[in-house]
Amino acid sequence: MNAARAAARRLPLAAIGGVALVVLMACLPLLNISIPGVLPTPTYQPGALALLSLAMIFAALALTYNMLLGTSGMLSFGHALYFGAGAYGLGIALENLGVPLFPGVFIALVGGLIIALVTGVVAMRVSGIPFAMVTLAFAQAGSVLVRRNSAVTGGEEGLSLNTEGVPDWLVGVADTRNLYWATLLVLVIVYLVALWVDRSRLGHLARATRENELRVRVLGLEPNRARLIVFVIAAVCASLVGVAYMLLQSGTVPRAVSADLTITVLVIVVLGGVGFRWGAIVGGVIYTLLDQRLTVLANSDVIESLPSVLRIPLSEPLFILGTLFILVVMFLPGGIAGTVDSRLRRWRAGRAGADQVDGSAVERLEDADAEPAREEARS
Amino acid sequence: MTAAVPPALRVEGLGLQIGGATILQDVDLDVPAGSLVGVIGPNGAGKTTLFNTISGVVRPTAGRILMDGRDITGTSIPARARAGLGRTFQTSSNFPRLSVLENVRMAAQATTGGSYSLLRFPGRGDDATRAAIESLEAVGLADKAHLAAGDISHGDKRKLEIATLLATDASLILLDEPMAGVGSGDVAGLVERIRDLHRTKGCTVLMVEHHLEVLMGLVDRVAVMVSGSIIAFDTPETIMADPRVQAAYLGSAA
Amino acid sequence: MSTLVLVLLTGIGLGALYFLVASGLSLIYGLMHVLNFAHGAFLTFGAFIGWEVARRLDSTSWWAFAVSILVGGLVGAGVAALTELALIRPLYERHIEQVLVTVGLAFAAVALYEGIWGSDPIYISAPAWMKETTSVLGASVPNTYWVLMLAATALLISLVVFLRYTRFGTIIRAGVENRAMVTALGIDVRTAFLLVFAIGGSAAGVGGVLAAHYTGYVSAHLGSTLLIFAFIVTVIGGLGSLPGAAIASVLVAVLQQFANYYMGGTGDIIVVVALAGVLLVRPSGLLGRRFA
Amino acid sequence: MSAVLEVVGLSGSIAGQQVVEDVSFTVPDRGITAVLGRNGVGKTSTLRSIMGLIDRRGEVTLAGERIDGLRTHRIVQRGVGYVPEDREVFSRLTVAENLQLAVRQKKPNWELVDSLFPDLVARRSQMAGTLSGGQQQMVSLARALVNDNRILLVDEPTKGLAPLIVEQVAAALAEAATTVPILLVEQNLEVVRQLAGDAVVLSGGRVVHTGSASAMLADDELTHRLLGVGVAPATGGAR
Repeated sequence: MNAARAAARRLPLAAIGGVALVVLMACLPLLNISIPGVLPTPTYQPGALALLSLAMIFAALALTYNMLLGTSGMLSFGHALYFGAGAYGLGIALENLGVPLFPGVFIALVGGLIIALVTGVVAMRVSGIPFAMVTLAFAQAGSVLVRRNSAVTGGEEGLSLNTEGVPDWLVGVADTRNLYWATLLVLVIVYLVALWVDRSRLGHLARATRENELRVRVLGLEPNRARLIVFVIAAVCASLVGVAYMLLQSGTVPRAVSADLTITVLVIVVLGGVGFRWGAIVGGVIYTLLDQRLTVLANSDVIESLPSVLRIPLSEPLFILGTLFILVVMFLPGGIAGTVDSRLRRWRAGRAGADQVDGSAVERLEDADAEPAREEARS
Repeated sequence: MTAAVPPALRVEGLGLQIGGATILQDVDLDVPAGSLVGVIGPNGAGKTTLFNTISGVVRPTAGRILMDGRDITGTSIPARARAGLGRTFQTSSNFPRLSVLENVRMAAQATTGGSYSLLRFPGRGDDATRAAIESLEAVGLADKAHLAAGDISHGDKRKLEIATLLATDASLILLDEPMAGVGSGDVAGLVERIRDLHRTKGCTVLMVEHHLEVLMGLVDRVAVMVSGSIIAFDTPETIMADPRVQAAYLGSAA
Repeated sequence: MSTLVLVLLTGIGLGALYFLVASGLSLIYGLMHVLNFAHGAFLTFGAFIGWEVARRLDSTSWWAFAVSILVGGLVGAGVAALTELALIRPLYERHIEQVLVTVGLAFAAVALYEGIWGSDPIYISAPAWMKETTSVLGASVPNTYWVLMLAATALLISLVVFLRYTRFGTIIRAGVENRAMVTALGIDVRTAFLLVFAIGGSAAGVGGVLAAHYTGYVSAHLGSTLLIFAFIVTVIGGLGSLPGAAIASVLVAVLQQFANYYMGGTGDIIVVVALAGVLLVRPSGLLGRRFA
Repeated sequence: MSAVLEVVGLSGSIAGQQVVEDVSFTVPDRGITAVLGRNGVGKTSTLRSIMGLIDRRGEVTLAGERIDGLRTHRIVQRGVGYVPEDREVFSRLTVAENLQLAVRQKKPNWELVDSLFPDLVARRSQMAGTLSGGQQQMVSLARALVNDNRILLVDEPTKGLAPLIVEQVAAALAEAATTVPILLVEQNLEVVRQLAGDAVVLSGGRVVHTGSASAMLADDELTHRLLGVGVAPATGGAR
C-alpha cells in the first residue's frame, strides 16, 4: 500500500463522512429517535431540537474561537463581544430601524466587522497574555454599554426579538424545526469558512506566526497583518453565530457579551482540543448537553438528599464544569481531539512500520501537506 | 572608483550601547555586490549583534546601514527582508510544528506574494509549493519534506535554513554560524550548499564562522571582529598572516 | 470646588482599592509570568469569610472590623498558596495552561460561592464611623475611602520594604530578572513563587473585605468586576511593575470618577478608551519594559 | 589524585533537541580542567546539564554522591559553584545584593573575594547592570567564591573582555584553583595554556580527546584538528 495514495483516499473519506453527518443532522427533525438521559424528548419534538440547536450554536462559536487560539495562537478573552454584536446588532436593527430580516443580518455583520477592526487594531499592539487582558477589557466595555443603555439594548432585562420583520417560518415554538435547520446551516457555513481559512495561504501564514513570529518577520511578512485578518474573520463569523442565537432564542441577554461567555467558549475549545476543528464541534456539543443534564441533576431529588458538603457543589453545574476544565488542562493536555489524534497517529505509525511504505519522493512530498505530527501540540 | 555600483551592504560608524556596555563600536564595512565574505572573531566580539543590527532585530545607537546604496537604518525587519535581505539564526529557528515543506513554502510564499490571501491555496500545482520542492531537492531534504521541522536532526535543520533562503529572492544573505553543531562529516556538504546558494542566486553572502579552515576555500574576504570592532578586513591569506588576528584568536594574555 | 475635591478624593480611594488587587497580580506576573485569573476569586473569598467572621462578632464594632480584615488577609493568603501548590506548580513553565487553570478555578469558585451564599448580594454592616463622612475643603468624603487609602498605603510601603530589605524580597527581585540564575545560586525559586502567591492572595483578601465595605455588600461576583479593572490597571502601569500599578491605579480611578461625575456616568468606558490610548502610544505601559 | 566529579554517559536536550550526547569524563580533585571544542559543540550545554538547568540523562557523581537526579538548587547546595556564560548578574540588584544572595554559609569568604576583586569593594552599592563587562564577570565569579565549594563550573569567563581584564580574571581563577577544583570552559587558548592541567575535548556533543592540556596545546596539528579554532599552521594553509 502506498502512503500517498492512502492519504489521497483518506481525504475524500473524511469529506464523505462529514457530508453524511450533516445529512443525518438535517434529517433528525424528521426522525423519531430517543436518547434517554441525553436528549429530553425524541428528536422530532421541539425540546430536543432546541437543545441540539443550542449545541450547534456553541459548536459554531467554538469553531470561530479555534481560528484565534488554534490556528493563530491568540488567547482572547473578549470573543463574546463579537457574538453579542451579532445578537444585539440584529435585535437593534429589527427593533429600531424596522428593516426586514436579511438587511438586519447584514447590518449586524457589518457592525461586528467594524467593532472587530477597531478593537483588533488596538489589541494587537500587544501579544500573548497582555493581549488576553486587553481583549477582556474591550469585552467588558461592551458589556457595560449594553447594560447601561437600556433604552436601546433593554439593559439587564435583555432585548427580545422584534418578529415583525422576521418571516413567519422562523418564528415561534412550532417552527423550532426551521430554526434548527437555520442553525445547522450557520454551523456548516462557519465550518467551511474555518476550513477555507486553514487551507489558504493566509491560514498557513497564521500558523507560521503562531510558531515563530521573528522568523515570519525575517521572511518579509507582517505577523500582525495576518493575525488581524484572521481575527476579523473569526469575529464576523462569531457575529453570524450571534445572529443565529438571537433568532433561536427570540432574544438575548447581557450575558451574550460578557467575559463569562468567552470563558465558556474557551472551556469548550480546550475541552474539545485546541487546533482541531472537529474538536471544537465535539466540545460544543458535549458542553451543551453536559450543562443541560447537570442542571437537571442539580434539581433532582438525589442531590437534594445529599449532605450539604456534597449537595452545594453538585448542584452548581458551573462548578462541575470548571473543575472538569481544570482536570482536562492538567491531565489531558490535548483535549478530546488531541488525545484521540495522537492515539490514532501512534496506531497508524505502528501499522505503517509493519508493512513498510516507500513511495517516490514527489508522491511523499505531496502528502506532506497534511499537518505534521502534533505529538507535543499543546495550545 | 566604484561609485557607479554601490556596495551590496555598507555599514558606517555603527555603534551599539546597552546599559552603559559597548557592544559595537564604530564598525565600518563595505561588502561589494556578489562577494562572499566571512566574519570571524572570538566569542562575544559582537558578530551576531552586528548581524542583528543589519537585519533590524536590534536598533543601533550610532551609525548607518545601507543596502545597495539605500539607507535602511530606520526600517523594520520585514521591510528589510522585502528589500532583499535574508538571514539565518545561530540556533536553528524554524516553525517546529509545521512540516519541512511548509517551512520552505512560507519563504517561497513570501516571495511570490499573496501570503495574506484567502483565495490562494497551497497545494500541488501551487507556484510556492513547486519552488519549495525544488529548494528542498537542491539541498537533499526532499525525502524529509513531510516531517515536522521540530523533529528533524540538527544537520537537517541547517539544510532547511539554506533551502529556505534558496526559495526566497534575497540578494544579500547573512548566515550566522551555519556550521555550528554540525558533525564534521557534514561540513563539506554544507560548504557545497553555501557555494551553490551563492552561485545559483548570484547573491552577496556574509557569514559568521569560527571554522577558519572552512572559510579559507570559500570566501573572497574575511572581516575580523574583536571587542565590538572590525580590526581587519582582507583576503583570507592576508588575514591568516596577520599577527593581530593570531593574538585575537589565541588570546593575548601573558 | 468642593465637588472637584470630592471626586478627586473618592477617585484616589477607589484607586487604592484597585491597587490592593492589582499589586498581587503584578507581582505574580512579574515573577512567574502567570496571569492569575483566580485573583478575583481570592478577593471574593476574603470578602465572604470576613463578613462571616464579622457578623459572628459584633459587626458594628471596630474590633470585629479589624478581625475581619485580618481573617480576610489570612484566608486570601491560604487559598492562594493552596492554588499555587495544587494547580500552578504542576504546570511549571507552561504559562498558557497556568492561565487556563486559573480561569477554570475562577469559574468553579464563583459557582461554588453562589451555591453556598446564594446569588443575591448580602448587605453588610460596619462600624458607624465608616458610614459617616469627613469634611475636607468643603467636600464630604465617606470615611470608607480613608480606610481604603490607609490600607493601600500600608500595603505599598510594606511591599517596598519587604522587597528592598529582606532576603526573600531580594530573591523575588532577582527572580523577576532571571529565575534560572536564582536556582543556580542554590535557592529554591519555588519558595519565592509560593510566597508571591500568598502575598498577592492576602492583599486580595484584605481588598475583598474592604471592597465589601466600599460597595456595602458581598456577592459572588464582587471579585470578577474588580479583577477587570485590576487587569486594565496592570496593563496601563506596565505588567510586572509595582510602582506602575500604583500610579496607574490612582490615575485610572480618578479618571473614572471624573468621567462618572462630569460626563454622565461614562467612567467604565473612558477607562477602556484610556487603555486603548496607552496601548497605541506606549504598548509596554507607563513604567513597563517592552514585553515579548 | 582522585576524582571530585565523575560524568558517565551524560546526554542533554533543549526543547527535545539533543545538544549533549553521551559525554563521559572525570574531573580531578585539584587544579583546573578545561573543556574545549569548537563553537556549538555543547560545552556550555554540558555544564548546564551537570547543573540540571536543561533536561538531562546519565550519571553525575560529586565526591561519591549521585547528583544527576537533583534539582539545580540542591546541586548547588551540595557544593557546586556555577559561573555561567555571559555572567548573568542581576542587573537591577546592587553588587552587595548579588553577593549576599549567593551566600550559603555562616561565614562567607569575604576576605578572599575582596582580595581577589578589589575593584568591587568600593562598588558594593552600585547596580550590577551599570558595571563594565569585566566587573560583572568579577561579580559572577565572586558569587561562586564566596562559598566553600567542592567544585566550580566556570563557563567562558573571559568572553568579550579586554586583554587587561582577561589577565585579571585568569589570575583570580589561578588563585581560586589553589583551594577548589575548577571545570573551565574557555575559548582563549592562551588562558587555557596558562591555567589548565587537564583538557577534555568535545566534538559533535561527544568527548573525543582527554589528556594533559599543555601537551595537547603544544601540538599545533592536534590542536588544530580537535578545535579548529585559531589559525591553521602554515603547512595546512589555503588551498
